[in-house]
Amino acid sequence: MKNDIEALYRDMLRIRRVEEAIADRYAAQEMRCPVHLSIGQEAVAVGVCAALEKKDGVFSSHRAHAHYLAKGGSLKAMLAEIYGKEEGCCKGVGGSMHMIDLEAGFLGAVPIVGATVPLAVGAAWAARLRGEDKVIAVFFGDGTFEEGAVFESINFAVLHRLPVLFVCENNLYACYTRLSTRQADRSIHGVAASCGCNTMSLDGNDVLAVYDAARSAVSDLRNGSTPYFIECATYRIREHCGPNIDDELGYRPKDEVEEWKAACPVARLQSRLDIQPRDRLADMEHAITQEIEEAFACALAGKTPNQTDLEGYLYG
Amino acid sequence: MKNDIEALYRDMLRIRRVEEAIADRYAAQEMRCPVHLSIGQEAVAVGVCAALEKKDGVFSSHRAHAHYLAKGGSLKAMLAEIYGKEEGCCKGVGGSMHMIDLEAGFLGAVPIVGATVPLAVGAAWAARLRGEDKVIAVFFGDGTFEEGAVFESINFAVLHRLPVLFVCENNLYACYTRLSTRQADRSIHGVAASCGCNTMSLDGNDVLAVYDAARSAVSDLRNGSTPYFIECATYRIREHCGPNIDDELGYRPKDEVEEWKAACPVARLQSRLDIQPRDRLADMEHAITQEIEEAFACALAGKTPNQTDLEGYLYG
Amino acid sequence: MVEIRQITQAEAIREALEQAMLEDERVMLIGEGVPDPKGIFGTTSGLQEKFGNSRVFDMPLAENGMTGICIGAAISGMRPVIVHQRIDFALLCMDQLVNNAAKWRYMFAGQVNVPLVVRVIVGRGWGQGPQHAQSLQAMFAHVPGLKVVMPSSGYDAKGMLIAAIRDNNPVIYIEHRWLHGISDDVPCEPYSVPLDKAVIRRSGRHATVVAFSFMVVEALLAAKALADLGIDVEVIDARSVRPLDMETIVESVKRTGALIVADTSWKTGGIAGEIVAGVSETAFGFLRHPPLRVALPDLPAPTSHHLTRDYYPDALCLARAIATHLGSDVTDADLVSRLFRTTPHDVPQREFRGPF
Amino acid sequence: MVEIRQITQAEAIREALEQAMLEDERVMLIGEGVPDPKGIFGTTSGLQEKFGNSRVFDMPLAENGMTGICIGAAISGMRPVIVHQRIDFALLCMDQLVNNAAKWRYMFAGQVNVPLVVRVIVGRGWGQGPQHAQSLQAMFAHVPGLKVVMPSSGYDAKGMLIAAIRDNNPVIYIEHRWLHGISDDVPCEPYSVPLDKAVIRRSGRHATVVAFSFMVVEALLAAKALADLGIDVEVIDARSVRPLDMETIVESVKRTGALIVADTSWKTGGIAGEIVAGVSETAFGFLRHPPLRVALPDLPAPTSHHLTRDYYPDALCLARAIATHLGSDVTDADLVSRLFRTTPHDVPQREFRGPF
Ligand SMILES: Cc1ncc(C[n+]2csc(CCOP(=O)(O)OP(=O)(O)O)c2C)c(N)n1
Ligand SMILES: Cc1ncc(C[n+]2csc(CCOP(=O)(O)OP(=O)(O)O)c2C)c(N)n1
Ligand SMILES: [Mg+2]
Ligand SMILES: [Mg+2]
Repeated sequence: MKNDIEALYRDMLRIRRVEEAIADRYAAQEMRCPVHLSIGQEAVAVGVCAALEKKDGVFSSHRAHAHYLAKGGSLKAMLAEIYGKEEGCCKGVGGSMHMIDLEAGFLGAVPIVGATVPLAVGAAWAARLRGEDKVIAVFFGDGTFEEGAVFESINFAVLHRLPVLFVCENNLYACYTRLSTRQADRSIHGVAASCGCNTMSLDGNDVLAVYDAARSAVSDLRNGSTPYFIECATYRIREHCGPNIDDELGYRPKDEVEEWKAACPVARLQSRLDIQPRDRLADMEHAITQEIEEAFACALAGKTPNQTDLEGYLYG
Repeated sequence: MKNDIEALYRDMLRIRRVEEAIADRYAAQEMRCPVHLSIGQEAVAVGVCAALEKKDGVFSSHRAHAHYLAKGGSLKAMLAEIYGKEEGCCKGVGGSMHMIDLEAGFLGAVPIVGATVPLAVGAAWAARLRGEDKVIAVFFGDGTFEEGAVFESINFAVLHRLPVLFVCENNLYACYTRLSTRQADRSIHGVAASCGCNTMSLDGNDVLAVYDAARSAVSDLRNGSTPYFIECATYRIREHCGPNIDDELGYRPKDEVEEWKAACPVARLQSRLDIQPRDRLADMEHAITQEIEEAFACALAGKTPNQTDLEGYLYG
Repeated sequence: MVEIRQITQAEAIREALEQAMLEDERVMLIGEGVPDPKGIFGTTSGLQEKFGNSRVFDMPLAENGMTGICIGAAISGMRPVIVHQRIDFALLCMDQLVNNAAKWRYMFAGQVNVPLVVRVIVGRGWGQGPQHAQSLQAMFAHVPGLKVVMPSSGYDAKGMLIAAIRDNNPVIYIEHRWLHGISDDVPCEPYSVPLDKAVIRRSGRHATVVAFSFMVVEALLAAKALADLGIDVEVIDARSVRPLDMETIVESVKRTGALIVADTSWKTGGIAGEIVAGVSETAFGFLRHPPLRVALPDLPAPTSHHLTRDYYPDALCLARAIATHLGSDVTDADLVSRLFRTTPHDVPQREFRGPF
Repeated sequence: MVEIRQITQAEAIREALEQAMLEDERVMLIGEGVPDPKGIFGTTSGLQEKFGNSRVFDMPLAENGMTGICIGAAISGMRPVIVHQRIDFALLCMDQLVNNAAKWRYMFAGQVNVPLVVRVIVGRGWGQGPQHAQSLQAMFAHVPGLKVVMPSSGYDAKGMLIAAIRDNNPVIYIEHRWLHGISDDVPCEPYSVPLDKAVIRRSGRHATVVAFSFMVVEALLAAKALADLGIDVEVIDARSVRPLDMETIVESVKRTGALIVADTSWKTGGIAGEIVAGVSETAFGFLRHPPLRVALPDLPAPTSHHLTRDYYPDALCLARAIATHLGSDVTDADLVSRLFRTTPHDVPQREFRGPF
């Protein structure tokens, strides 16, 4: 398990550093697309994806970077996409809100909230019908749980006992709107349970807890269990969309923000890390920085895509 | 209560006889629109509407006759509508699947399943915002509960504590499809409860049980309670759409059908009726028959509507 | 030798589904009522018995979610066919159809196909009314990434459904309820008909009538009556709505110099306007008459059969419009005597039974 | 005396909402993010503070349900305004908009009105891409029972929103994101602008350019450059999409003999085709040139700013198309020198900041 912890730490740190680098460079106005950063929420992505195998599939939505990277999506292709380049994972058609890496089992992310939840169920259904041993995980937010299509999807997944892992990242807000302004006083996983899901509710900033939960869920799913729904309490540190911290807007109580900052998933795991010699931590940071620098350089040097390519993408 | 029971019985019997009369005459092919009969389900409509006042509102859907009549909708206008006449409640635009009687507080029924559930919530919201003391009830089936918009509506109603009475008539089927083919092994009222509704689950063929439940729900709602959701177990005796009995198709187990036929809500209440002298029962039948004959005669004699009127209906 | 026999279009559709499922085990079929005793107007009868309940499914009443689920299956190696008994129900899944199905391949730069067929039924039974009788092809036809077809013959009903299922893109396959009961010649073998080609059903010199779906039936009746009276119109069955085969249409208009479009939907903003626009742009100099659209009035469908009489343009309306438009001196009595319906106006064939 | 000052269109919209709410206490406002710090691009800022949280609401992410809830409120004596930050989200509520809002009054033979306003935003920020930059006016414009408007000036943005709120019917009020930041003269007082009248923004003799929404801005730029070069085009701001004011358009075409339509959406099946069709039908003899549509290519919006450069037709494209179409011998260099943009192609004004 010692090595596992180190790997989890590394994956979280890498995602954190990637997103910080995006934020730092965003002001240059060369990434001309919205970015929804996951800073503060890395543990959910990393904990869940660590429990999946490569053959398993993942879907996500507007806030997809962490999920994409945690599942093994190519960093270079992601950055090139954000820069609108030919080398991007969607060759520039998609931008940050559209991520895909089929090779890595990252099956797609698009920004209509709720749009990928039924797709995940459909992918699991296809796996079942084709006799493939695959689990499909789908990440979505607390706000997304309000969409009727999510409710519809859960019913079908349970009805057909499909190997789906629903992962709800409850960060208490949808954009600037607090959960209590949008949802009745109810428990999200409680609703999922009433629909017949196996449910777990956990501290989403504790990557080990997430990993353990996901691992047991995935193993049950491989054995034909009903779908799992795990609700992870977490918090977004930066603004909903864009590179900045927007605490000055005051839509979130100050002490709530402070409390969650203190619960940073990366820092929390670091305190539990036992890496010897300590330089290895610095080496890890260094390797990550290098990888990121290189990926940005590639993205910046990438080719600009052509309008004429677009037509070929429409029909197959 | 004695008189109440008699009134409940009379209302159920009247609805039963109206629908039987429609069924009998349907073969003449003069009612040229679909009809979804409620024969077997009268207790839900009558029990709930008896607990409402005239000022309260009701919405329904494709299977609306019973709800419309129970709420006090005009029988003449309903039959004229089914015959496509000018005197119909929609002047012939709607047919059986579109019912309205504003005077009686029957606010509308349309055939897209789930379509009126949010409308009911909106009407309750408007009542609250306008300071009106009104409860809004909405009838829908077990199948309709699968629609995402219903889930969305319940959340909003609970969130804003609106005076809505959700009435789910669980007749085990949507058209020819059994509940277990469509829904996970879950309890419908259980899901509603997890969303924060007050819930009750009851024998929908026992009009007194329905009435009691609805009365206590309505009284709570008038006092500002969270929404109520009552699930009524009941059964449709005739085919989903049309005048016939379709037991020969075999989509429902024979003994299930027999069991429910034996649980006829009208017959059940009759056995508890203590009407003296017994002739009064015959008088009641007679009065109902007369009213129905007259309403059919009016409908048949009604004016045929004109294409030229239609344009005036579109914009106000 | 090709074996051919007369079957109804409902049977042709059923046969297409059956053969497509035999041919490719990835094909699956789902919809509210697919396995029920009525079998979607007979178009799915017996298929669950034949292919089992792991390929033929009923579904919850959850159009948007279920469409998304089918898209998910389609991008994961299956070829789902989903059916809605009324196109009106498809309004519930516009999000998944337009935002996801139409764009998934494009958004991801061609990496993933969405081989999905959405069968939707338009047209009328008795008294279906405002929410159950819309004909929304124009909404779908506007969306890049979708293909939209409206076959009118039994041959095409089968061949285009097979083609749609074999196609790697989302296809909205629109059936008209009044076509289901019509019998014509359909080969026994599986075959496919292109999804992007109009066909000339009747040649003529005086005008080009482009018709969609059931309006092809009406247009052919009208053309026959007009021919007796010396007006010789060409009837084009558009068949596909997206892409429109403007080439065939423009070609014809260049020969006839006149264009009439007959659609099953509302006039304003409908697909008839798109054809008129396309022809006006590209064959401007060839038009000797202004183009004309014969379509529904801009009103939702009423229910009363008294009100549907003048709502739906039939062969007689169409013939009148054409004759007037071409400035012919044919009398109305001539047309009425030829096109008088002996069946009630609200049934397609005498055997048709309400309410559906 | 009418007091007038320059404000942005976002402010004009905010003011219309504020004044409509002051004028009629039944007016209420709801939408995802309505009371949030960004206030829907500033169009709702301060309104909850002013009118309290029993008239100005945030809402769950539940577009279809919430639209139905607003319809329910509208038929029960309220006058809700619901906002979607992207028209793409409205695809989730097509069912409630098309099946219920558009038809409720009609289905019940005029007994109940649906005074609902649906504000939807089209157009582009940076990299919004396939699911966040559609311009779906044609889908709504096809539906009898809806009214659809697309104001382009600050004056109309305010006046048409007030008119829409006062109207007893469901009105789809379409705002273009790139218009929000443009300042122009707007009276302080509440006033209304008809929902069914186009307006001639610039008179001209050589051609009629009918434009929608932000394309009016581009068309006026193009017209100015062309005027310098001796081509004198009339620019009509269509303003309403349903009903279309075909009278004003046809009148103009009868004078100029040429029609160019500039739309913000895909060409095929779009509203530009409807105008071309209508004009071809009714002013056929007056057209000296074939009609022309300038619209988006039939492709979903790409995200990369490299790819949006040639995707959105701008004033230069439009001027080129017009000049070529009219057979003028103006050189491209002439046009380029006059219409060269100094701002990047993916921002409307220099002050515009992504990502939205
Ligand atoms: C159908 C739809 N409605 C609204 C939006 C606008 N929108 C984008 S992200 C978002 C909030 C989503 O909240 P949540 O699901 O909690 O995810 P989070 O952003 O907190 O990660 C909203 C409302 C959208 N993209 N799609
Ligand atoms: C959105 C939509 N989908 C499908 C239908 C077709 N349909 C009409 S009634 C019905 C079954 C409804 O079942 P349930 O809600 O249980 O009501 P019941 O008929 O049993 O009273 C269906 C599927 C419809 N009218 N609307
Ligand atoms: Mg959230
Ligand atoms: Mg039922």
